[in-house]
Amino acid sequence: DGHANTVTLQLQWVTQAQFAGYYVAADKGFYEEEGLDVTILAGGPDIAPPQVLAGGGADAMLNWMPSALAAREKGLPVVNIAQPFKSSGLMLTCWKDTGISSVEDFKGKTIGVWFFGNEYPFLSWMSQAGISTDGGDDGVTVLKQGFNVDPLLQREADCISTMTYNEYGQVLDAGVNPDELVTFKYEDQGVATLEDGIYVLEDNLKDPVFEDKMVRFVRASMKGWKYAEANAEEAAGIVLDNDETGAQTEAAQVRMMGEIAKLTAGSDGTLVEADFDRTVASLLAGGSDPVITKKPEGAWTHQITDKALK
Amino acid sequence: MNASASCVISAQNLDLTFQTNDGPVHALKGVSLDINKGDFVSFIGPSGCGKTTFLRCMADLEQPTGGSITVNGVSAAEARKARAYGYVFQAAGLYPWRTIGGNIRLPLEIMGYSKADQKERVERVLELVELAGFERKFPWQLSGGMQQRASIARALAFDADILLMDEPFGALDEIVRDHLNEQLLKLWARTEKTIGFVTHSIPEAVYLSTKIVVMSPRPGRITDVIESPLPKDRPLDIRDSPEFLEIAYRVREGLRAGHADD
Amino acid sequence: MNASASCVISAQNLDLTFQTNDGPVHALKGVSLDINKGDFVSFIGPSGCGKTTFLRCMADLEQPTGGSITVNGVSAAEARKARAYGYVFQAAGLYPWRTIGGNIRLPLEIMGYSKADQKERVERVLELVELAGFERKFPWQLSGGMQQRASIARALAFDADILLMDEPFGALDEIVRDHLNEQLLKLWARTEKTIGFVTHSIPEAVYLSTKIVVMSPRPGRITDVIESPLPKDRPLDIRDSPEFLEIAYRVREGLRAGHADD
Amino acid sequence: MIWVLVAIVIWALGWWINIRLSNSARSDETLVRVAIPVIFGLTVVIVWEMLVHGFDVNPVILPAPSSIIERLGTEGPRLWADFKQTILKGAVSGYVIGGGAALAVAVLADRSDFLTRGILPVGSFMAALPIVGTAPIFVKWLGSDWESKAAVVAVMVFFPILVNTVAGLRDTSSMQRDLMRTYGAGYWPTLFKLRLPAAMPFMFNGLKIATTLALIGAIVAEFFGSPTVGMGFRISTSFGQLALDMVWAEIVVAAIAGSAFYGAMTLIEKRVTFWHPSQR
Amino acid sequence: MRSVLPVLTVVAAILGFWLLCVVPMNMHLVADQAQRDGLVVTPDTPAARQDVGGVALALKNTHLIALTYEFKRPRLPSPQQVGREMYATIIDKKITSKRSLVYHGWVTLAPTLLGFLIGTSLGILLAVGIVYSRVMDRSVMPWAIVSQTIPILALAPMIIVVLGSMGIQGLFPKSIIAAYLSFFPVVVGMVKGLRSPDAMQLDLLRTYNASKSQGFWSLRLPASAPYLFASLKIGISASLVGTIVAELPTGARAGFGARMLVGDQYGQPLVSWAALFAAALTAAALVGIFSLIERVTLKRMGMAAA
Ligand SMILES: Nc1ncnc2c1ncn2[C@@H]1O[C@H](COP(=O)(O)OP(=O)(O)OP(=O)(O)O)[C@@H](O)[C@H]1O
Ligand SMILES: Nc1ncnc2c1ncn2[C@@H]1O[C@H](COP(=O)(O)OP(=O)(O)OP(=O)(O)O)[C@@H](O)[C@H]1O
Ligand SMILES: Cc1ncc(C[n+]2csc(CCO)c2C)c(N)n1
Ligand SMILES: [Mg+2]
Ligand SMILES: [Mg+2]
Repeated sequence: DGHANTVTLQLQWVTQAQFAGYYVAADKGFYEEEGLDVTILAGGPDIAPPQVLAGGGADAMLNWMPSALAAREKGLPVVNIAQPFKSSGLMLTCWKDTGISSVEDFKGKTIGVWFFGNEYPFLSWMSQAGISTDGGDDGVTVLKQGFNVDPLLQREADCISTMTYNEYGQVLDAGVNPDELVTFKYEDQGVATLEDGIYVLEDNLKDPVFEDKMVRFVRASMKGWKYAEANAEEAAGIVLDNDETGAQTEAAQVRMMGEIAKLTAGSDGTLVEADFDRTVASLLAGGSDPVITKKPEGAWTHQITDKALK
Repeated sequence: MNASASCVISAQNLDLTFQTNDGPVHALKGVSLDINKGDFVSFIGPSGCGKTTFLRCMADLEQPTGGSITVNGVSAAEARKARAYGYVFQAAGLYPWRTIGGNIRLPLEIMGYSKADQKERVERVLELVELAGFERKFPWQLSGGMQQRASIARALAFDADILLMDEPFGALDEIVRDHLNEQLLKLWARTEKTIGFVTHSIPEAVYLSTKIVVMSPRPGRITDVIESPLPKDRPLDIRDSPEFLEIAYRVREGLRAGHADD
Repeated sequence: MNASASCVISAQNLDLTFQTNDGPVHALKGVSLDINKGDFVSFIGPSGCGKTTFLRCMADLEQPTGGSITVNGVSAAEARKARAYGYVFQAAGLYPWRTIGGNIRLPLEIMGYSKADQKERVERVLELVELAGFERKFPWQLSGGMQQRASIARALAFDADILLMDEPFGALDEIVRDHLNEQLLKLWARTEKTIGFVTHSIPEAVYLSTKIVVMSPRPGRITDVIESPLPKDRPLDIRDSPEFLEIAYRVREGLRAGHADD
Repeated sequence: MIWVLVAIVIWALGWWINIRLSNSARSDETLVRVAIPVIFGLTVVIVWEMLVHGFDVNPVILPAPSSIIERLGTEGPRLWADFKQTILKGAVSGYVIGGGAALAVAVLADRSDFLTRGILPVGSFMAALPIVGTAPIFVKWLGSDWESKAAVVAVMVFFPILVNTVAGLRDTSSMQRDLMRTYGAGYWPTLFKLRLPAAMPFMFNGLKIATTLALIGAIVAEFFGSPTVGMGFRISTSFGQLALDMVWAEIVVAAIAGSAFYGAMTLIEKRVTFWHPSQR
Repeated sequence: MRSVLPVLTVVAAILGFWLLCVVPMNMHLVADQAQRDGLVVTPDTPAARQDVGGVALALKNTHLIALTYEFKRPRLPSPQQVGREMYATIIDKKITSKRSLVYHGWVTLAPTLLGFLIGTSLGILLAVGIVYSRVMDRSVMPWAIVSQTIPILALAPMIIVVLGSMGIQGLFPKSIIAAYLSFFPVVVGMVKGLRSPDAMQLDLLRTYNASKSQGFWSLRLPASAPYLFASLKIGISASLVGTIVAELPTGARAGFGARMLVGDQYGQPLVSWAALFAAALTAAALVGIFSLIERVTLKRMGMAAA
């Protein structure tokens, strides 16, 4: 029946080139080739993809691994079935004239951080670096930044969180020269965590019909990703076509696609176990306010990718 | 007894005390009165003596704090539910969002009169109170006296056995008043309604009533009940007859006595 | 002329037409009248003839659509701003959020009387209208007549040269009314106020006034102005004198003529 | 299934008790007046607990009341800190500023018909500025701390209070106004002795609606930037962490604070507008 | 019609104030940019400028003032910038285009109207229940208040998820949230309005032994009309705000809310401002329609001049 061939995917943000692979797969008919009818649900600042998954509103979601693991501990057994993003795009962007040149210099500064489940990588990084996040001269003052770069531009914060593919570009768009800035990529600091994996509910995987559907879904999606990597401009155009707000600009999406391609490059969709272990280790190292308390079991599987990509 | 068989309103030892921010006000105290079918009873007494309160008790608009009151042999509440009476308030109390015609039609709509009947009745009572032509005006476009007449018309528009009227003619000039007095007597003779009527005018009370109840204030009590020996048929010039003047004198004395108590 | 020197209110050919949803209403038409200092002028006429409207024009509460009116030689608006008069409305119009005492105190506060003076005056006028003891009650806790007396007290509490009263005693019984009539005459004699007084009672008009203005309706016109030959000092029993009855007769005839027009 | 049946029975029971209570002779006593909504609330809570168990609802969608209560017990200090930040600093100051401004503008507008006609439509325009649009702007202008929240609240409460006050200032009968005119009363006496008292019933309408708006405004504005304390911060962060019991614990605090705020307004209203027919 | 001049006057005053504010609000950003572009700015480091107020900075750098009105990424856009953006997105675009604010306006308006309908109906029903039933009065009113203290933005995603899991998507979930925000002002106003008849007006109906429903239709409802309209005007704005709030947890796909969010997220303040103003204008128009209905109705009821 139709149910065996319909897939609903919950994104973790509004339509943008970060999700180009899926839009390309849909637009180019890759899903159709697999006999799938895929609905892509855009996300936003007020949507928790795991909750949508739990509520049955979607079959699969995209998520950052720290957030997914935390959900697992909360009693929502989500499992990573594919990892199209090889590297992390998260970084801190700081004004150079604040005198920051290394992590040590963060002390006494104000740093904008995304919350809503995105704070985990930052918190574990700081606790590994031995810096308190409660303010004061020896710690950093944390601001919950909105999803824009204004706190930096207006110098309310000395550093803010940015994605290589989006917010950093916005800072530059605002007229700032790269040499006025200092950036700290989580990847370079050794605290990178896995971003934008595909997750499903554990129980569903036992259903062969569902499993089959996901196999086809992941296969088509990866085809989409690889196509997008190779055809950045076209992919950006497809994303723009799918943006219903009409507010996205071509230049920004093309640039974003270029940056995204750097992150997806090197992944065929299969989760690399070492990357997972590194993510878990980083999260477990978070001291007083741990993101997860114990090493998660069964939080990922190759069940799907093995069949999809053989 | 036979009298009680035709007794329409019977109050026994009625008490009513209002609780106010600075102590209780005794509006009625030990008030007993029997009103027979077809009686025209006037209530007269100094301002604040409890006339309105007494009328409201009969109409089940106020709950006595003591004693009992029956209307048509049942409780005041049941009588009200049986739509036993029409009531004219001391202030006109017209609904501002209805025209004069609409205000008079209100009880008719509620009591389910037919459209045609409503129209016919509204016209008739407007004629009666000399407001023909003002049907489509709103209350605030009328003078004080006109509003009062509209509210009288509203109570006369439907057929209630008992008519309770609280100073209905207070804001009217002598001539309109005489006219309405005559009309009211005619209506009463024709329909055998029982009428309770509050007034401040001694001649009016004597001219209209078969029974005049004189009250005195704080606490409100009945000090005198005067049965009128005047015939049922009363031309306006009966007001110059010696019987008339005698009753008027008695009422005035009763009133004066009430004031002296103060 | 000398007369115009002491002329307090002068209306010349006053017209007032209300525009309503179903056509214009001519409330006043060609009304001219001079009121001299110290006059006590009563207005009498059928309900709806424009008495209230005329009084409101004097008080600058209504704008005439034609003609002119001057008060103390200036326009009605200027006179109002100079606080030339006290006004008693046809309905009591007490502010519900103030006690009776507070309502009477209102004009005193506005006109800046001292606290002690306020207290003294409130007590005095409450006494005058026989409402002593009700100072701390709220308006809805008073009977209709008591509310009306409170509103009279409010207008008497301060010293205005002109007093405009719209049926102030309509809801009062004869005895209180007689009492207040006497008090009003005393006050008038003592203070030489100029008083405009609307009433429906012919004896009241004759008893109180130096000048009786008879009006007739649609459109409101003055049909007769009767100067009273009665002396300034008027005991209550003057009402049985032949002069009194003669004036009363003339007023009644004037009224009847107005009604006949209808 | 059993749970569901029990839930229905309990619902019926609570409703029945309340009907008995409200129609009983003692229904005007303070105790009973408080008991009725409490029983209603308890019924809802118990039924909720039953249904969560009965339908086996995942706690990341709807937590059971028992776990919310547990959070309330263990997270006291944090909830208190959030309360201070959001309600005491953000909501209350915004309410005072917005309310004060609305009163001032209403009185100003009332001075002339011209201003009223001009200000009311512009005010209604302001009322319709949705918080999701204004909050980011104020955060941008005034920073992430409570000042921007107070500004959001002030803008939100401004219109309801303004509209109601203006309507109230005009809600005098012509006789009441005429009386003032006969006294030759100037603007201020008329304002203080007639218009303001007459406006009170309406004004409290606006003030009461604004209490809940103030709360929502302060909390929601924190979604768009805040320090790491505050009820809105906690709600959005906990929601992202799927700690829904914490989210609901904050909601409970908000509900209690809001009801208390509203209740206080109602009490003041009762004392100030005792004379209005709706209060008698 | 008589309101046109007063509104224009007030709008002009506000515009004037706005124009004045643009300079100090944007001065710091403009100065930073000017320095990058090689202009002379005093003080000459961003950090030092941080210690100077916007007005003072403007006075020190008068040559930069004009730039504040056309800054690309302003804190406070100038009126002409917003005006141009609105002209471009409302008039210049085909209304079917997703770049047209008319299109987004309709996306937002539809759930608003449906939600308003649901909300007002519910509000009026509740108010009637509260006025006529003691049980309702005592137990429901407090909880209606509580419902409004729950931050809607926190509740919205849960409502969307729950409705979504029941297969309800699209317009309806947004309408529910719009209704949730709009029912409360209606309840509060209507309860007050239905209770506004005075004792004598009620007594009159008692003497007719009017049934409850007759009392409702002939007294309570007409007496509540002024309160109802005041509530409706607040309710329709609340409903619009509700829809816009609901657009975020439904994936911010289209509508004014989506434009505001995306404009903010991608550093395009003008997109946000234009959407914000368009939303407010829509609401003002809706309120205006109700004012008109109010005026006509109250006039026909004879209550306008009273
Ligand atoms: N605001 C108004 N709008 C329209 N017509 C009005 C208005 N006020 C009064 N009128 C009309 O003007 C006429 C005169 O009214 P006015 O109140 O002056 O009468 P009055 O002589 O005081 O009567 P009454 O003795 O009944 O108080 C009446 O026909 C009335 O219908
Ligand atoms: N709601 C109330 N609360 C408190 N006291 C009241 C209330 N209604 C009436 N009273 C008091 O009860 C007494 C009797 O009032 P009532 O209205 O019956 O007088 P009345 O005889 O009709 O007077 P009037 O001729 O002036 O209308 C008065 O002293 C009044 O103050
Ligand atoms: C609900 C939710 N909001 C934001 C993020 C973090 N995040 C992921 S992509 C992105 C946009 C970058 O342009 C951001 C902010 C998230 N994971 N979930
Ligand atoms: Mg009375
Ligand atoms: Mg009159």
